[in-house]
Amino acid sequence: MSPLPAATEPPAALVAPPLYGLMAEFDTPGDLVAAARRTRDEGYRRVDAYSPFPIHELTAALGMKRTKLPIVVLIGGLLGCATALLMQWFASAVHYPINVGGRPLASWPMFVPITFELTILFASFAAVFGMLGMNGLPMPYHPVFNAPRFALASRDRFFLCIEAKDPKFDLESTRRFLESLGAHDIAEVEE
Amino acid sequence: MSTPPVDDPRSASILEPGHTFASVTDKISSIVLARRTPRFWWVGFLLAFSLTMWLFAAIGYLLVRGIGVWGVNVPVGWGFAIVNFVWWIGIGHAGTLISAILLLLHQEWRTSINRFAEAMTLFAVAQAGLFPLLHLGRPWLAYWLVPYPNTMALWPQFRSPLVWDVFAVSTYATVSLLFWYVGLIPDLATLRDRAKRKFFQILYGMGALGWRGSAAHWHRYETAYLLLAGLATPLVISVHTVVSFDFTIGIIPGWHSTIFPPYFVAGAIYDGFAMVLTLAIPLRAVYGLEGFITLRHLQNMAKIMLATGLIVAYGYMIEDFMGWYSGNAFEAYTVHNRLTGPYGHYYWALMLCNILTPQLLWFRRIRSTPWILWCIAMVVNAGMWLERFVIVVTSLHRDFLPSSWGMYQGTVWDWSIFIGTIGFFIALIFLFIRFLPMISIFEMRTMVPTAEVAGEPVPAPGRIEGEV
Amino acid sequence: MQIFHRSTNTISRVSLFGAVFFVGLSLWIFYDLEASPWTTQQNVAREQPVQFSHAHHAGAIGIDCRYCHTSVEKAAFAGIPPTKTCMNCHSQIWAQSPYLEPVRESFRKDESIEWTRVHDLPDFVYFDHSIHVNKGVGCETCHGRVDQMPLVRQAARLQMSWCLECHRNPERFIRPKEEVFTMGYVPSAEQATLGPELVRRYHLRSRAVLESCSTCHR
Amino acid sequence: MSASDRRLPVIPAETAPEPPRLDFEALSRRLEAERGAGHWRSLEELAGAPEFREALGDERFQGAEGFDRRDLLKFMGVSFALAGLTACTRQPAEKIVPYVRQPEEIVAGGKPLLFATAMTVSGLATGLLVESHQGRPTKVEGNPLHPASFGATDLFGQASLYALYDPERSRTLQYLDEIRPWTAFLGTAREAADEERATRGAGLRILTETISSPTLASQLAGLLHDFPAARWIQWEPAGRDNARAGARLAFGEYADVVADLAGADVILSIGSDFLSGGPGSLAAIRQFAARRRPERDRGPMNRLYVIETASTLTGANADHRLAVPASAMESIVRDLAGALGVTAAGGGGGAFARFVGALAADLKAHAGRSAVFVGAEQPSAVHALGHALNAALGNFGRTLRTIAPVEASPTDQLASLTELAGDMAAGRVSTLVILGGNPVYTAPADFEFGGRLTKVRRRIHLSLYEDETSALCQWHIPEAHFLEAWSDARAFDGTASIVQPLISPLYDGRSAHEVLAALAGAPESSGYDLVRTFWRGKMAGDFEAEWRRALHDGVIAGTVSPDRSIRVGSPPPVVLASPATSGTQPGDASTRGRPTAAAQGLELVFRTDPKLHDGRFASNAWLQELPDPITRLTWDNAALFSIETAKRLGIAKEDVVELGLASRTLRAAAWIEPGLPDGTVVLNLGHGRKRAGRLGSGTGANAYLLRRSDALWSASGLSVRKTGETYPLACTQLHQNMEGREIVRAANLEEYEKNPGFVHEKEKEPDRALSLYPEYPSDTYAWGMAIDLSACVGCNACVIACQSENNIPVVGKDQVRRGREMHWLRIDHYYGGEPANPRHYFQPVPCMHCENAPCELVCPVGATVHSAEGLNDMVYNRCVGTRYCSNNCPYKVRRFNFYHYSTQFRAPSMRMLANPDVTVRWRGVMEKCTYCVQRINGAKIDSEIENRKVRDGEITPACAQACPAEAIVFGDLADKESRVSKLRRNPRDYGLLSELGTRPRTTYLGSIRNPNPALPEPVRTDFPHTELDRETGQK
Repeated sequence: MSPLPAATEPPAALVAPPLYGLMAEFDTPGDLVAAARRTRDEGYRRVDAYSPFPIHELTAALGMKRTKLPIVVLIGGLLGCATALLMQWFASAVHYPINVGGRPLASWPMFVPITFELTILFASFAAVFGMLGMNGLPMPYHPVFNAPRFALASRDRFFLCIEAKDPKFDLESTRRFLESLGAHDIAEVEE
Repeated sequence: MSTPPVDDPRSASILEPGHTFASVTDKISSIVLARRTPRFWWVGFLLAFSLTMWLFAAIGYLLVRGIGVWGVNVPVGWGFAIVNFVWWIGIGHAGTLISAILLLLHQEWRTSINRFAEAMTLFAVAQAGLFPLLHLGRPWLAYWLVPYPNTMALWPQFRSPLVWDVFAVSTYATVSLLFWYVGLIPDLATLRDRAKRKFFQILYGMGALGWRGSAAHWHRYETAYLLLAGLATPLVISVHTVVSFDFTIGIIPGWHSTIFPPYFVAGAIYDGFAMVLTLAIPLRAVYGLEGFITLRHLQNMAKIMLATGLIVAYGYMIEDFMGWYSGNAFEAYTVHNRLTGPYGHYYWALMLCNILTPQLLWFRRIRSTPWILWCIAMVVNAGMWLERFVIVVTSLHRDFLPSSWGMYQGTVWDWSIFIGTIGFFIALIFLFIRFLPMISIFEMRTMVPTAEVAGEPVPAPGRIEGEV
Repeated sequence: MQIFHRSTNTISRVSLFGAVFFVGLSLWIFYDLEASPWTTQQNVAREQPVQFSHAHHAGAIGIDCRYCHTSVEKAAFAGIPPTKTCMNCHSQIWAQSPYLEPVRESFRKDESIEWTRVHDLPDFVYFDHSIHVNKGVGCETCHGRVDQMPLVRQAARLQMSWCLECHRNPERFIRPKEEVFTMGYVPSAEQATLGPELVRRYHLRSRAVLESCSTCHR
Repeated sequence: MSASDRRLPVIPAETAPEPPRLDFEALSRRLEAERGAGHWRSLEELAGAPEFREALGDERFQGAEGFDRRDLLKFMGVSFALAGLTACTRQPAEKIVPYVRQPEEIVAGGKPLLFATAMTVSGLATGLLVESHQGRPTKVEGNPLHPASFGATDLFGQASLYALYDPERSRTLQYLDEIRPWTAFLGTAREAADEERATRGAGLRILTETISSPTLASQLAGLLHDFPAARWIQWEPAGRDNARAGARLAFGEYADVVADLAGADVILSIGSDFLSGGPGSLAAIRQFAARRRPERDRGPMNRLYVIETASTLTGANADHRLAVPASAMESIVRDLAGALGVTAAGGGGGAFARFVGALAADLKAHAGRSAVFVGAEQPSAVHALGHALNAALGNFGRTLRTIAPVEASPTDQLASLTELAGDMAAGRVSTLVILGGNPVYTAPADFEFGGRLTKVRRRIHLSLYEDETSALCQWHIPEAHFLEAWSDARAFDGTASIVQPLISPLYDGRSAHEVLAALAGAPESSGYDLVRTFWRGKMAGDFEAEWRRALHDGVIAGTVSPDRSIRVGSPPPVVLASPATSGTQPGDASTRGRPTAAAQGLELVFRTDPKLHDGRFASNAWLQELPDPITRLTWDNAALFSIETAKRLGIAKEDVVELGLASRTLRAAAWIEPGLPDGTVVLNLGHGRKRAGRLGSGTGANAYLLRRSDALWSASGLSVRKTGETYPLACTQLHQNMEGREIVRAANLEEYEKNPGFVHEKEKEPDRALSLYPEYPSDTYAWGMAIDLSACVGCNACVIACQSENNIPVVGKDQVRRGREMHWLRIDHYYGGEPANPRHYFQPVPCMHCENAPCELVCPVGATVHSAEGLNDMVYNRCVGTRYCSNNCPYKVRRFNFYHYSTQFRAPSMRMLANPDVTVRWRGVMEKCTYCVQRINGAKIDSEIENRKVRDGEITPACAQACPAEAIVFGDLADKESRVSKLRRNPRDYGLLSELGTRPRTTYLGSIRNPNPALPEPVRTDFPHTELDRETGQK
């Protein structure tokens, strides 16, 4: 007779919190940029890099789209401009028309300063909150913070993270790939 | 090639050689994260704080007794309040100017001074904002200057420069605040990661909004920062232009002049930089930041002061010239009265402070001797206050009908509130340097030579090649 | 190292939008409060020293407003009747009623009755009854159906924007002079046609004049 | 009196007077039904509402100090307010308090009523119409039917209302500072009468001011009949003794001279200030101004010569003014008389020959169409000469009438007072009844009246205020204000009026009639009975009807003094003889009041104060704060020096100088006034009171301390010593120099007729077509005002009228010094020409109601905007107080409530003073002239109820109504036929600073003078003298 396969508990590793991705650390911006480019060439798409200061080459290296923020700001500005003009015109010429110093009710030149200010104000709001919104901030909790040495990302270390969601992601091969990039301290980042 | 040491006047470096990402980060964040608060901080802060308390006392008394406790009267309906308002707003110009305009002009040296210059802006504007409220006869009704639906079916009178002020100043304050905060986010993240105590971790963490330095974020971040700079630049120009409208819209000889907007703006920058120097020179000394705020910075600021100072001088000249050239008897008399009238000495003091003294800045030796620079900056601060006093008071105290001419003098309460705001301002500065990085850390990192990606030119901030 | 818990993400966003919403809400409440009866005391019946019922006198018996408010056509103030006026009738009718004791007492002791003011404009507003009554503004238009009020209450908001409604377009409210003291008046013709006609007939001043500040404030 | 002991007119709350019980409860309850009490939307009520109702102490003029409970409440209020609660302020519940039985003539809550009455100053009456709201007098106007008013009023008339409600008025009858009932006094009176009757009244003295009241006179006569040995003394510090003596010299008997200037082409004033203060000055101004207009609509322009010492309003309006020391006056007049052949030719005029010659010629040329006035201050001889001149010129019967004296008993007052002083010193006086007046303060210094008074056993004083005299009398009786009591009085031309009360005495005051009745043993007879019984016999026809008519008209028909045909013989030789001696020779009427020629030192000249008269108005804050018409000083008098004299003595404005005269010295602040004769120092009477309430006491220097009976009006041998101290003076106009600007545009008659458009030569309003702004279409009224600078004499009546009509608060000396006076209408005064003898220019400046108003443009909340009828509306309740409008007002006519000045209306009595049709402004609010919009709206409502337009002249702003010169005209510019439109078309019409494009609705008519071609006097509006420009004000 043949022995039955032993019904064993699944190993603890399998119920361990799901994996977010692999975090690789580099020493210089140059390494990071190079690594990023290689990663993308390799076909990874869900990749992000973390650095203590903006590195413009990264955007290209990671093949990001140019942001839409400027449009948002433009719209904000136009909105402010319109609001200001309408408000002033409505208040002084329509809702309660009063003779002030013999000036015309709708004295446009006098409305310019406020119009200008509100344009700037609305545009600025659009810029800041647009940026935060698109960046999905505030987000105090994020998986990458689970990476042990990630605190250095705001000091002098440079990180590259390939997310587990990436179709090409495979724990072993990806880890090997990252090592091939000359990264050190490659860490598994939990969700 | 060997760069001369930073303490050499001829040095051109804006960051002491030898700094690394780590050293920059630790040096600046340690000031904030240090467990022990230095004694001089306590001394200075308590001093400023007591002045602040006196300010509030004075304000209380003012609100109870009425505006009569000041020296204002008819004809001189505006006194210290408006003088101080314009003065503080002027000071509030340097910050945004440095961050915005110099950014657009790729003046990298701005990085080590823009942060506390911006903070200074905010605090100065806060002081300025007090006065339009306090100088009202019925301050508790100040909200009537804001358009809002009400049961009286009434609106502000949008032709009045004072309403423009409300919009200009509040916009300026808001935008400056946003600008400052956006700049702070990555640094707050840095502090969050450096902080030892949980409390501070959470505190800075909340401010950092979960910033993690992702490339995607940096990209949008820089775009937004650049756009803000682009918006703030015309704004900063507009604010003092609008403030100058308070006078130019008026019919009073000495106010009714087209030269005001440009020369107010120039004056504001002049004064603003003077105040930056006033703060920067002691700060770099006590916190040993000579490596970050180098002589190069001081020299550049001195040069800007010299330039704007000359513009202001030109402004005075044109004013007096027009008084004569216009052929208008009232204008002519106003100029004559400024030079020789009962307030003549104010005018000549102003000339001494704003025009003669700054000429010293032509000399490099002086530009590169911090303590002299500091003295000159102080003189200019005083001079710019005098300028506003001359504009407000001498124009009003003798206008069209000699029968209504009068005199004006600040009372003890005028002075209390003026000095008080200075104390308040300094107190805020002290809090700032204790709890926030007074120099932009992440921007300093970009100053470190190794920040450049080998073999690739650093593109201008915010710009992006390689559309994909 | 992770400082914040997962939930903080949601919390932070919710609180962010919450703050915006809260500010908006409080402003709205503030404005609403300004126009609410809590401020204007609209429709709040006031206690009076004598339980005088307009519903009874003006409504049931049908005494003309002018019998008591004598100066309404001649002066700014409509006039509160002297005790004498009450006694004209109440020396005979209900002469013993306990309700009227305060009146009799006032008459005996020659001491005024202190009524609580119901329609009270700010002191910097100069409202003149005579001109309104003479230009075809009915009592009812501002005071409501007094003939149905046991205790008089303020029927309208009496705030500036309310005044302006009529000062800006009187044709919507004006009525023929002979109807001024009528309660429950129904326009004989369509107000849309009658109104403008009356405005012309009574030489009402232009909107510009009626809207001028000094028309009501001095 | 040193700079140190000067304190602000601040009234700390703790010393506030007890609010009186009865009257106010009732009256202020009645007030509740009315509006106009102030902003309830203020913190005042937001915080202070609970204690708002309680009758508060008088807290006027909170200066810089003082921090009481109310302030704290306000502070709490502030914190509420800052919390944003103000918008939701709930109005505190208010009571309505109807009458129990309504007086039939009163329309509840409605129209005010007018009552005719009369006010007497120095015994002579001015007819008034007083407005009564709900039984409280709120405004004084002139009585058009009264010969001394013509519908105009003077300062004193306007300000009398303040006195009525003044919380500082004496409120209780006192015996040795203890409150006593009236009956207690009646006891004393009876006792006194019995006692005196024994000696036929030998010890009884009655001291009054000049009396013209027929009733009072008859009462006195009756009393003197009962007590034959008693004496009745009249004392008027600014009396007309010299005039009387002069009349005697000229006519051989007492007589008054009444002028009708309508027919006078040339007027000469010899030190006579007939345009201000004096009896009949209103009539004089009316007639004088009527012929100051170059339009010749009421006859050709007259010409005024003035020879005077101090600068008076009359001198300021002169075409030719000669400033001479008092001691030189008589000789000049003699020269003139010589030149006119009245006397043997005198010295030929000496220094002034040219002037005297031209003057004489001009007078001769206008014989019968001229008039010569002599001031009461001038010695009797000059008066006599004046009469002689008039006689020689044949003016009597044409421009002048002589009438029987108006005062009940013309006497030599100084003589009788001297006698009284003697009697008191000798203890011959046992009972002294002082009815009105304040002799302790006003009697000549050498009498030491106060000291002697205490020698009298029984001293009774009746007065409006507790003053210096009351302090030395055992009995003080509060006097009823003339609006509280019945009486009668006669005007300068004899016309009698009934003085009818409008309100029952607020403080249980008594009239002189009642006190005399008490002495006469008939205490039951009220003032009303006495006046009626007196006139019962005197009125023709049915008494009741006549009585009613007299009350209604304010004059009693047929009481004008008849002309007294007096043969004015050439004056007695004693006059004609030029003075052998100088100074007064006792018993020699011809030398009475003659100044001793200046031996050495300076000359001191006394004159009545234009605002406080002889000091009786010192407690009146309205008058105290009113700027002196020429020096523009408020709250003080000052020793006035000419520029030269000041230079010589090294004296500057505000220096404290010690004036020494014989043994007496007096410290006074110095002020420089161009146009005084060098070597002369002028000091106004009426200041430096010791007991004139918190406001009136200790303002300025008491000139009476230097005033001796032998030198009542001028004294020589004055020494002046600089003390090195300075004393702050509150001057409302630091610059009286036009700086060469086209402000007052003036010309001489000839030039004007050559070039009528002169006013527009230098500056003119820019062409309206040049404006970028479209015109606002107007289909309704366009209110406007025109002010004729040729007619305005600068008398200040309009300023007080405005203050009274518009609830304008008084702010106190300190605030005035800080440039915070609140007058909506001010009269600017400018000098022009030579400092030795400058020309004076007066310019009333109300709000211009500019069509393109600079103030409106800059108000952030629209608190000042334009009405459809062209008014520059000021909406107090919208004002947040930026003061930007005031800064931007080229005319600086806006006024700001730097403190809660209107707290003075908190005092219950002062709340009754407030005009219910005008909002009382709260702290931190801007205010200004409204063209009396309350009157405009009133008239509009009346007219619209009648479906008609407002008639021209139907609306008269308070200033225009008070103006005796009819210089201010208000009306509708849209109506081409209105008076104001006609004036707009007058070539003299110009807009002040209209070159700025403000398009003022208030415009001015150029000032025209009519100098004698023989004495060329070019127009000079420049005044190149900086001595005056020393900045004062602002500590």
